[in-house]
Amino acid sequence: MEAIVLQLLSGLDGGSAYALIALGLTLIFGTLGVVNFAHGALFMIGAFCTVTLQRILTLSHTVIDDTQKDFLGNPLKVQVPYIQDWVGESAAASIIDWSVPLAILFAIPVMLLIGIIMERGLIKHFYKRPHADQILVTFGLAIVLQEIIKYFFGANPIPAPAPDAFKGSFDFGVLLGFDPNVIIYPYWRLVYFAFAAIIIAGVFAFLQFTTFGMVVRAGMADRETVGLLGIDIDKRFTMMFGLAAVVAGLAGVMYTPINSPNYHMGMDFLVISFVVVVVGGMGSLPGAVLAGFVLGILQSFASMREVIEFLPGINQVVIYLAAIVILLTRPRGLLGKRGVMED
Amino acid sequence: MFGLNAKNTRLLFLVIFLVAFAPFLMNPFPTDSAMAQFNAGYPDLMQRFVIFGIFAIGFNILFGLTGYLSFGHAAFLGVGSYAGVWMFKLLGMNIIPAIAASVVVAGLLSVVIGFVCLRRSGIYFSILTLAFAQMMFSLAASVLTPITGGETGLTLSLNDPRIFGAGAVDGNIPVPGFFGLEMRSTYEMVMGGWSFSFNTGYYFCAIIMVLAFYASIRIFQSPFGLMLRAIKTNQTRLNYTGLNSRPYTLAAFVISGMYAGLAGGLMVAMDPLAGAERMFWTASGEVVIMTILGGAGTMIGPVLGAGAIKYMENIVSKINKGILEQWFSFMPDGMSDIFVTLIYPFIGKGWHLTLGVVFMLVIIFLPGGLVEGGQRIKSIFSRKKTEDTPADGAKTPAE
Amino acid sequence: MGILEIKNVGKRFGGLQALGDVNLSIEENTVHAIIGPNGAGKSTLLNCLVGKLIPDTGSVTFQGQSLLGRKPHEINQMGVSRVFQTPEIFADLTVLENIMIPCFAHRDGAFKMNAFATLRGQSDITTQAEQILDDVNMLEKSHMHAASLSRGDKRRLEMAMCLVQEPKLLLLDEPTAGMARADTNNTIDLLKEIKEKRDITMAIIEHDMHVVFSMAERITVLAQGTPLVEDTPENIKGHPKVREAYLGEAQV
Amino acid sequence: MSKSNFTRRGLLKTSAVAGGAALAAPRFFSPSWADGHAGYLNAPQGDTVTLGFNVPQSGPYADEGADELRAYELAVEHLNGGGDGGMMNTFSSKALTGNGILGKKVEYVTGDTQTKPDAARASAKSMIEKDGAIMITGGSSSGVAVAVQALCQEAGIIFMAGLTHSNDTTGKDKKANGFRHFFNSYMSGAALAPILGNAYGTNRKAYHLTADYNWGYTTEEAVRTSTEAMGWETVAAVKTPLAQTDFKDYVAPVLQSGADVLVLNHYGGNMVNSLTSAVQFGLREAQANGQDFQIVVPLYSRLMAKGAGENVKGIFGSTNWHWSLTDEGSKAFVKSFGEKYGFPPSQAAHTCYVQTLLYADAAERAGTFNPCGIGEALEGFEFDGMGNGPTLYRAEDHQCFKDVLVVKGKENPSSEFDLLEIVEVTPAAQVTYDASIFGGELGTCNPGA
Repeated sequence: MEAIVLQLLSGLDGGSAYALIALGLTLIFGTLGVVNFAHGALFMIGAFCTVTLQRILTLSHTVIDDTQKDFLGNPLKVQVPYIQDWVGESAAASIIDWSVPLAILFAIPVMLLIGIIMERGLIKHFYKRPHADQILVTFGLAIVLQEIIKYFFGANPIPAPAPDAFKGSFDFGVLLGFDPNVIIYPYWRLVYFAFAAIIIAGVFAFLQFTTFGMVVRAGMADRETVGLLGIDIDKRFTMMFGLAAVVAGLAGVMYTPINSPNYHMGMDFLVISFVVVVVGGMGSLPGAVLAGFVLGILQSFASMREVIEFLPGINQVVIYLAAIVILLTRPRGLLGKRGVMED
Repeated sequence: MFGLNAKNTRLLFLVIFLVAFAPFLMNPFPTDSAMAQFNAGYPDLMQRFVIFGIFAIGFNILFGLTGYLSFGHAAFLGVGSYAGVWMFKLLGMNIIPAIAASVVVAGLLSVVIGFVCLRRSGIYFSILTLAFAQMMFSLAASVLTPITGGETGLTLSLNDPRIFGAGAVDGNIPVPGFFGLEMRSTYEMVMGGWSFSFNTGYYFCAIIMVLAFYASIRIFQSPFGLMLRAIKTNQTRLNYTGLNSRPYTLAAFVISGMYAGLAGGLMVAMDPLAGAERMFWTASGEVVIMTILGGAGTMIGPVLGAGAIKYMENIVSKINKGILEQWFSFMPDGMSDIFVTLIYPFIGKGWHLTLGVVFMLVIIFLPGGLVEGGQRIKSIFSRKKTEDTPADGAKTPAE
Repeated sequence: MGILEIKNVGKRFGGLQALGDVNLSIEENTVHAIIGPNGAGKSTLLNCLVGKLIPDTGSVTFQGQSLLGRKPHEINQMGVSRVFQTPEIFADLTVLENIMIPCFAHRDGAFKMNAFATLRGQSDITTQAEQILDDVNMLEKSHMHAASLSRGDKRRLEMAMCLVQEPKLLLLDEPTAGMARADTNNTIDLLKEIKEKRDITMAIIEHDMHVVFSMAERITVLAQGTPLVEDTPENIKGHPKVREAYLGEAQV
Repeated sequence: MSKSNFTRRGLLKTSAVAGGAALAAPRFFSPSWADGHAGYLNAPQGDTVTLGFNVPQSGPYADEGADELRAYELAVEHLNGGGDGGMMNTFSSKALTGNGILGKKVEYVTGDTQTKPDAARASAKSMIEKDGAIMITGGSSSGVAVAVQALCQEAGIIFMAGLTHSNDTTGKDKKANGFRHFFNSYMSGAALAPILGNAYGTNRKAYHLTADYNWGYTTEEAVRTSTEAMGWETVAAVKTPLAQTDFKDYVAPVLQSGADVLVLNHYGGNMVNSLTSAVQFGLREAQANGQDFQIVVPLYSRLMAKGAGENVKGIFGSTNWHWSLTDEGSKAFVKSFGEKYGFPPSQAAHTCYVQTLLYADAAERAGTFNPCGIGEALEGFEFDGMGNGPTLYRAEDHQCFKDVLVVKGKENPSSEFDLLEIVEVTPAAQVTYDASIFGGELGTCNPGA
């Protein structure tokens, strides 16, 4: 029983990451009709916003410390962050400690800008091109973006720990009446889950309750008609792309303490997030979220030792197997609409 | 000729010419010159050009004609490779059973996968094929290790049975051959500062590639090909015209799967190792890229695309900083540093960046791929010509 | 016994009853129009005839054979062709190729693996296709891309493609929708001409009363998924129930 | 900077004699890649010799590959008499004089393995066929090492393995033309077990998470065998997909399993992520079976430890070499590497540097570049001064036997390189095993002609 609850938690946790990325992908697909293979790269750039902020906060000047020696036996050059000189050691330490949450503020404008530039500079020329062309050009862009990141940050993962306040685990089991120390779950992963829930709810609320959202939803349903109404749907779609980029970027920012960011983390997520989107039904936002959680939970249960022993390798294939079964029984995915992307 | 119209006959002869003289064409620079870095006329790369050409030609039969975008085609290449290596291990080092087994196994697998996946179309079809390929990759790399050699790949070993062949030659594993003709044997020709390699394996692959290309032309201009093109443009109308699109798409899928299997078989015939990463989604993506980069739906495009990608992967990635410095050493110090700094990110370990930039440029500016680029160049020249001789109107290139 | 017999056909979509209890018989060699206001179930009925939808209840027989559960291509091969509201042609192919496809379908059936035959080698098919294009005055356009045809030509091409297969029953789904009056008249003339030349039955779903009354020999009025009345055009014109249900709002 | 010039110079010299644009007579028609008269493939002609450095330049191990490449460049510089000579001064064999190899200037070509066996073989083949490389070295994974080693055996070229830790490389997949300086899974297990026993006691229950591929299997096997031998119990061993990025699903059930030690048979990105997850789930602070819960990482890499950040603190593992070693060889190497590049070398850099020197030395001692001669010179070769104490290149499987380092994540690192501290230098004798236990056949050396 404990194991089931734990795996369920783990599945929800994994599902929230899938759902967040798939949500952004679906937003872009639903509004613009563009299959964006660079979405994983946006996620990755979000994560590197954290790294960049970390680097900015720890911009240092060197002080020579004669008491210590470096690996060549020369006096050690100690890096002292400028910020330490300005606000003092303890304040500086806590600012650096909180760099991941702070990176949210940093990432929003950066991602919005990147999204808008991408849409205006590249994507908009591909609205009328075949999906295969869109896939290829965005895939090319993804490669370029990740190579740029690799050029500046290297190929190794770079640690970006969560603030000390969120280290350690929360004893979930006690809440549910289990023994202490049986069902514990890391604080930061719970934060990520809550964060994902807030972002998803926020996007839905935005689309549901604002006029902007209303127009966009109308545009998703029937672009031509909305255009005929004299509404400048293009501008709104640009904003939607920016929004999707922000969603992907924030997902990346908050993900950094979970896995140290590296330049190919976007590609690792890309295939799985496409599977999520398609299983959810192309163009369906609730479908993407639902499929994210369903596949996350399935993955989690398939990774249980008992399951693997019974069905070796099932943990490797469960998502794809589920995708095949769902697509064969529900032709347009879980919540997909008729006629979207079928030809 | 050969049942082809004039244009396609010319195309076929062009391809025959290109592959026959590839050892010359690929080595345009004297071996000692700084530009020799760009020579691609060594056996391994030439083999790769034609093998991936076959893969892309086959993929184009499915994607270019029917518009069904398979994102799992590497799976067929992978199982083809495994089947080939197993033939080497079990039977002996003759490549004919290996290649035959590759084609048959890939064909059978594509019947199964095609039957399931073709129940859906559009992106749903793509994701289904992707899912199958990824499953096969994951399993091959892990739980199927006894059959596939796992992540290391399936290699030959001295203790393999090889019931129709020698177990070992001078304490070494025998090499693949065609009734005694070793695939790796190479004839080197030196002409002045140039040297050219004529490799048995390459010419074997080249002959098969020409046959594969010929078969693809025949399919393109057959009634069957017409039906496939009809499926791409309007499947609904086809069904209401009394034609059952399913067996047509399945046939196209299986044919292209067999082409992939053939490519896999040739790969192991040239180099007897089969690795799971041949089935990874990026490998499937690579053939999509080759096809589109060259020009999907055109006959020669996929071959060009395959060549372009393999060239970048094998040539650009080998340029290192030392070579770069050598190139620009004729310049004054400051200037050469600037050039080296500017170009350095794009070569050697940065070859992926070059690849990404090239994709984007081609897709943005040449929607029809490299073939369209060629046609544009040609039309510039023919426009000039028509200015001189206005009698014969320049034909606008077919899209 | 008509060429097409529809008995007690019903179809529901979720909670919505699209077709109630449709009984309809189409006589051989007649032009039978099915009219009715929007949402009356005309398109649903048509889709039930061609194999796109399977009715929940009832039976559909064509020349005594049941059509239920058959795929569109099978139904087509039995002799039922369909003309769409907006012309469905192979836009990326040439006009000649468009015509050749039904020629092949007619000759070879639903599937033939002739991957190594050449198109040019099929001289019977090419001759036949060119003949047909000549018949519809499109021979000089045979190497044009079908996408670049005018709308009227597309419609003509689609008709020609249907006729290649010598269908016994031609189902027309609002063949003049969105057309200007002149084009509409051309289409009517084309259809009349076809009717004169061949033994063919036509079932037309149509909004435009002008088309209906200039062609139809029998008319069925469909309302809320059930046939309201079936009669000759003259009688339909004066029928009070029809005026009430339909013509009252869309007086021609 | 060595100027490299990448040609089939053997052919050129001949053609220069033939002269002009006249068609030189085909020099050979041989059923292999052979270079004819020299009796072995790619025999260097003229005054240079070309080595092929095949390292990951793209993909997750690109940084490790970059460090390997730095080491190779340094080694070439030293062989050609440049720099301060590095470990050539401390090497017990004095055959190398800074005059290239056998008087020929050393040049090199580079390629990208992409950490994929296929790509690595393609790259190695181009070095052999196009550039006339006489030896291939490098790599950062066992899959690549095994694949390239097999290729070199087939072609008739010496392969000096880079970083490869699987038992298979010199076990079931060993080849006469392949040589490995790096240690292996078995040695890691044998070196770690006593240290773990001392630190954590012999009454422990271990839970293994194992990367689902060959290296993972051999490492799990090695650690299990050696820890079980001293009384540990293995509660469970779960295989994790190689492509896994988030290990939460695998780490979450560990605490309830009754285990009190988690062994992460992961390397590279897998290790960074699984260790991070394990620490997040509180395993480092947890208590189980009345003892402190412990985590073990059998194979450490400093570059990867950097990726895991402070999560490595206090965690045991093994490594082939570490820059903080104080023997003369290590000091000399760290000094010349550090002065050239500004930071200390990684273990991958060390093994690659050493392999290059060992190859050059073997060629000098054998007096030929013929792979069979080099093989003979390396087989049973005993040397010292290369950073791992007295070392033997065992003839039976071409594996080096030398001291193995047991290390621990440092609690208070003084710099970004100072992440590991050496806990013990396990003597070679303790990690030596019988050559036959892993099966496989060495075969005979192949000179390619």
